[in-house]
Amino acid sequence: MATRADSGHPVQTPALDAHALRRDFPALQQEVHGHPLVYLDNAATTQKPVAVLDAVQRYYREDNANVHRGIHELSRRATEAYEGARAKVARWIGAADPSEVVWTRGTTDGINLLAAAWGLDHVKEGDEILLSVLEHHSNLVPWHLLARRTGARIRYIEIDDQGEWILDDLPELLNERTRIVSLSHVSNSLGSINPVEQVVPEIRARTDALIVLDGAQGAPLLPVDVHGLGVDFYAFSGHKMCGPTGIGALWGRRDRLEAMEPYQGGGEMISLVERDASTWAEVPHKFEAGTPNMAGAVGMGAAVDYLESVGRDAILAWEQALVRYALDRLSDLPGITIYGPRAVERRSGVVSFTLEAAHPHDISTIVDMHGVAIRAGHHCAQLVMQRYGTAATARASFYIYNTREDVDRLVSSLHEVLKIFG
Amino acid sequence: MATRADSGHPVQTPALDAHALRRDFPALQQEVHGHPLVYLDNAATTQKPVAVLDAVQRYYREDNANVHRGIHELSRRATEAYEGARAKVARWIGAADPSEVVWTRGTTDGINLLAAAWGLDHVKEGDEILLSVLEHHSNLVPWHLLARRTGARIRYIEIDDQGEWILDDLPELLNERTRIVSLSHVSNSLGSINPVEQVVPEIRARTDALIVLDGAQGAPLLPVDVHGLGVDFYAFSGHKMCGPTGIGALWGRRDRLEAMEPYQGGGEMISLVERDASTWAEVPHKFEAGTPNMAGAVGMGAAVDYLESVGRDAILAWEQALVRYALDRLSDLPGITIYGPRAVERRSGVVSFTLEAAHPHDISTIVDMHGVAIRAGHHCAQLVMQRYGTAATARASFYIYNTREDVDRLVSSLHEVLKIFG
Amino acid sequence: MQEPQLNSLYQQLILEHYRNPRNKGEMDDSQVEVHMRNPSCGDEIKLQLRVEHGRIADVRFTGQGCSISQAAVSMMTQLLKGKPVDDVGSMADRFTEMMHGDEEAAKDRRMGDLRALAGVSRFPVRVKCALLGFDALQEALRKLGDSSTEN
Amino acid sequence: MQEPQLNSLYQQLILEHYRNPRNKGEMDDSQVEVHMRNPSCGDEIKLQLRVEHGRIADVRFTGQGCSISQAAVSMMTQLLKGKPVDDVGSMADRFTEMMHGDEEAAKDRRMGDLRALAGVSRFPVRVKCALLGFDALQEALRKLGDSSTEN
Ligand SMILES: Cc1ncc(COP(=O)(O)O)c(C=O)c1O
Ligand SMILES: Cc1ncc(COP(=O)(O)O)c(C=O)c1O
Repeated sequence: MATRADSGHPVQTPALDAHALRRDFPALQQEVHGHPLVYLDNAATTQKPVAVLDAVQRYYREDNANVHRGIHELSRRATEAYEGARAKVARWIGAADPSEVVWTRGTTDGINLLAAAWGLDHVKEGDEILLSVLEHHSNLVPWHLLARRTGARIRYIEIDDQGEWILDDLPELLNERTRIVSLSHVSNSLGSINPVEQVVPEIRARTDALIVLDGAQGAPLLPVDVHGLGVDFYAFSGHKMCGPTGIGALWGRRDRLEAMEPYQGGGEMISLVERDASTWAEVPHKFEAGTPNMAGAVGMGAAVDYLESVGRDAILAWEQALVRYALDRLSDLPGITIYGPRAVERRSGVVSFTLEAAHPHDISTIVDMHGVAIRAGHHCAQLVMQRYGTAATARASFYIYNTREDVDRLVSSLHEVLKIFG
Repeated sequence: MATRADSGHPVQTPALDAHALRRDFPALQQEVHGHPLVYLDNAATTQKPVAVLDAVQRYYREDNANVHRGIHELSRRATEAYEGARAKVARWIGAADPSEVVWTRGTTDGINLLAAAWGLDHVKEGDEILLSVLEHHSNLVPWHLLARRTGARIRYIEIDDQGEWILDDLPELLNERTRIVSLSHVSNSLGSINPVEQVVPEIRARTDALIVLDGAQGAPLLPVDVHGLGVDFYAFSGHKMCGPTGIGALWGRRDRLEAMEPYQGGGEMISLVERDASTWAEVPHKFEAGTPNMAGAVGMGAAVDYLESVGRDAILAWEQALVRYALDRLSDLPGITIYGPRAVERRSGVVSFTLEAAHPHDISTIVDMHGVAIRAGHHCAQLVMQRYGTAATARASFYIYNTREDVDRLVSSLHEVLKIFG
Repeated sequence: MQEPQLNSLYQQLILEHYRNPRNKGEMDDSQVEVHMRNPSCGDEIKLQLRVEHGRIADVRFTGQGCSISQAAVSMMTQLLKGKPVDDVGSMADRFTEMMHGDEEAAKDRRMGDLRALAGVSRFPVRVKCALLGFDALQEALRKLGDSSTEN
Repeated sequence: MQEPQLNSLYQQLILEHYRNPRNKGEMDDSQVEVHMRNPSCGDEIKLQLRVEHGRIADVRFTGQGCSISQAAVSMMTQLLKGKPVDDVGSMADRFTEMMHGDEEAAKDRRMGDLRALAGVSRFPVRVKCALLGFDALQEALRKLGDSSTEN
């Protein structure tokens, strides 16, 4: 496990002004338990800038109507806003064609869509699904459910002590029975940026399995290029990238989307409905049954606009600068164990740690009383916890509006933990 | 088909001040094509009062965090707001126990949840699913998909010329193979309030089928009492009752919920995750995989507060008063056909009609140019359209903020249609 | 943007074609038949075609839908009779341009009565209605091409 | 509401029990054993019990988790030895009252060291931690009752 950051790379001054950005976020302007809030739970969900809140408000105050099929002016405007947002979200992950983007409720919804709509038709008893031990429950349980229904077998890429995939086993893990490979782009529990650029071509060379990336932590952070990655599907959530709750997207290659049966049935996704059968609308609407989360989509589009104004490439640099600083400062604490890759350039803005003296829940309660919000628990990654023989870690996770002062506040509040539990 | 309203009932002055209420709705304060907006597309989606928009904003500006499992203050507040909203939504449909309410994306999502999570485990080849011809596609297509996967047979309750269920056939339609009966409480295309109080006991007496009500149009309108109705499930949407988009609820009887496998897998819905299997959290969380639409839930709770302040019983009375007036005025138009029940007390706020002279799309375009928003098309009810041998109708649908002046504006703009097409 | 005007949409010529559609009906000796539906609104047409010596010898349609979709098909069929099949592509392109607001296209005399539909471009949700006929026509010619290559 | 205070939560007595838990370990001659887990945070305990003549003759636990959950179990086991089984229900109720802020309950001398946990009531998200031990205890007694009825 990493203790102190490798200092091989010179610290650059990133092109992002976190102090300025934080003024855009109303939720950060408050005191919690008598202290200015330091919000370090961004891997769970990020705060929302005024630009996003305003876009959602504007939608409701001016354009709100059910999209598609409506002829009246509000419906036309709502449809335009909704489809315009789809184009923005496509752009954010480098997708050339907005109609390859399916709106979902979030990453979990997107992966379940695939597990059901692709899985039930293409996976049979004895087939294999390859995951990794790093996965979030949302990229484990849908496949467990599918395996249970079909009799497929789940296999895992293991992780080493630094939370990195052990890739030597890959040739053995892939074979002609492998139907689906679903992996996280970035781990939420340890912060590892996984080497998907290396792994995806290896999988393609060995199987014709469906390749899915869980981009819940990747999309908010990395300049994603779905075509360059060469995957079939990329799932991500709005709420982890400054967007509203209840909205996310699943990008898929057109041929794959077209080869897939619908997931949910209902309004908007049909062409013709008869008494015993129905025919489907075109991609992506085939996968969008029911009244969609229109305000959510508009908000997620506005979040993309906002993040583009921040700068696609500045985000990762800034988060890694903070992590570098945090690792340096945290590693001075007595009895600390820090999880995840040693090399900062293979890390996202997540720092998971434990202290010998105090349990993560106690850490979290105490730092919260000092206005510092971190998460404690298994982070929906129980396999990772089992791998390291712990039930829980404390996790600080940074985003564009966090500063070095936030790290200092975390460290000083951890000293309070040590005072109580010392 | 109804032409003129029965005048058997005296017109009461309803206890609802629509002129006052409409000031609460920012979207209604605008001009469209140079005319003050008359929004009559409420069966598709309603507008949102300031109280709801403010609740959503407050959530994002003050409390936003991922719910459950978090120890820090924002997460505690977010969880409290989210679970508090669940209690409000439960109250709105008379459910005694909030933990019997599962958050969904909307009615469509709730029905698909049932079709998959209940259906795949309990429906076999040769089993029967009973629906009605009145159903919205969202209460047809999920069952078509289930029937296709399982080999079950779909049967239908037919409708008469007034859009009312023909119940004489019910004994024949139900038998020991009937596994699921899923019916709309209120029709969205014709506005029939279906006699579920009469039908549900008959179904119970004859089968032990799962009884599901599609409450998308019922919950916004009727004082629902899920226990009194005696059904197993009741699905509805927030956006059709002044709430945000992307949120809805599925109420279910506890024993039914507990007997059901999860629908989606992911974070929040598990207890223990191991490499090959998982165990589930308690009801309702078992059915709520992934980060929920927290702001949406809070907004739907605020919508319930708002509608309660309007008055649970006043809503139906007001809509029927408007419909009575609208039927009277519309029936004077040459060549008009009005669909749905003749008796106003069996109608919701929906008036579906066609004109001999002009197609519904042309009607909709012309009235839109006069600032009147109605819907034209099949209203996601193609079986109803087929029943009446038309491809489309024009539909005006009222809600609490509509007034008699709105009806007058509709009628006068229809005269413009007749002028052009006369 | 200036408000679109209803009278720019509902030209007399459109209403006239709607009430008295040209070439409506079935023919017995068609070479190809296409059924086309606009799923978002339910408008539908069936288009039948006979081609002789590279020219459209006859064309008929049946269908139901709004004034725009039905008038547009009627106008299109009127224009097609005797036209070389090879011209259809550029006619369809020209009409699509008109639907996207191209004012040159709206004045193109080759477009015949279809020019009366220029106003539809100001009503974006109705553009699909106007295009239904050409969509069906192009599908029909594709089918015809396929079957002639097969033979 | 006044801000809750950390020192009202982390009383010395709690930390002392956390560091030196009482009755931690396994026993060979237990009559009933319960494994209880707080799914939302992963805290877990195993509780073993032996009852003789209607009284709790011995009780042991193993487990892992936060200071609150582990100290609370330790304090509870300390209090249980020799207590009539019939008293457990009211003890559990009293403790739950304390966790919901009842100040009378917090002064009830029958609650022994558990009174040090009164401050937890000001930290609602931690109340579940404190209740884990009593949840396990009640489950154990239910099991014991079931098996004695069966015999
Ligand atoms: C009767 C009925 N059922 C189901 C639905 C689907 O609801 P939603 O689109 O909110 O999922 C609707 C509305 O669209 C409806 O009117
Ligand atoms: C890596 C990863 N995958 C999937 C998810 C699930 O995302 P959501 O809860 O938005 O559906 C998350 C976040 O919770 C995550 O961090």
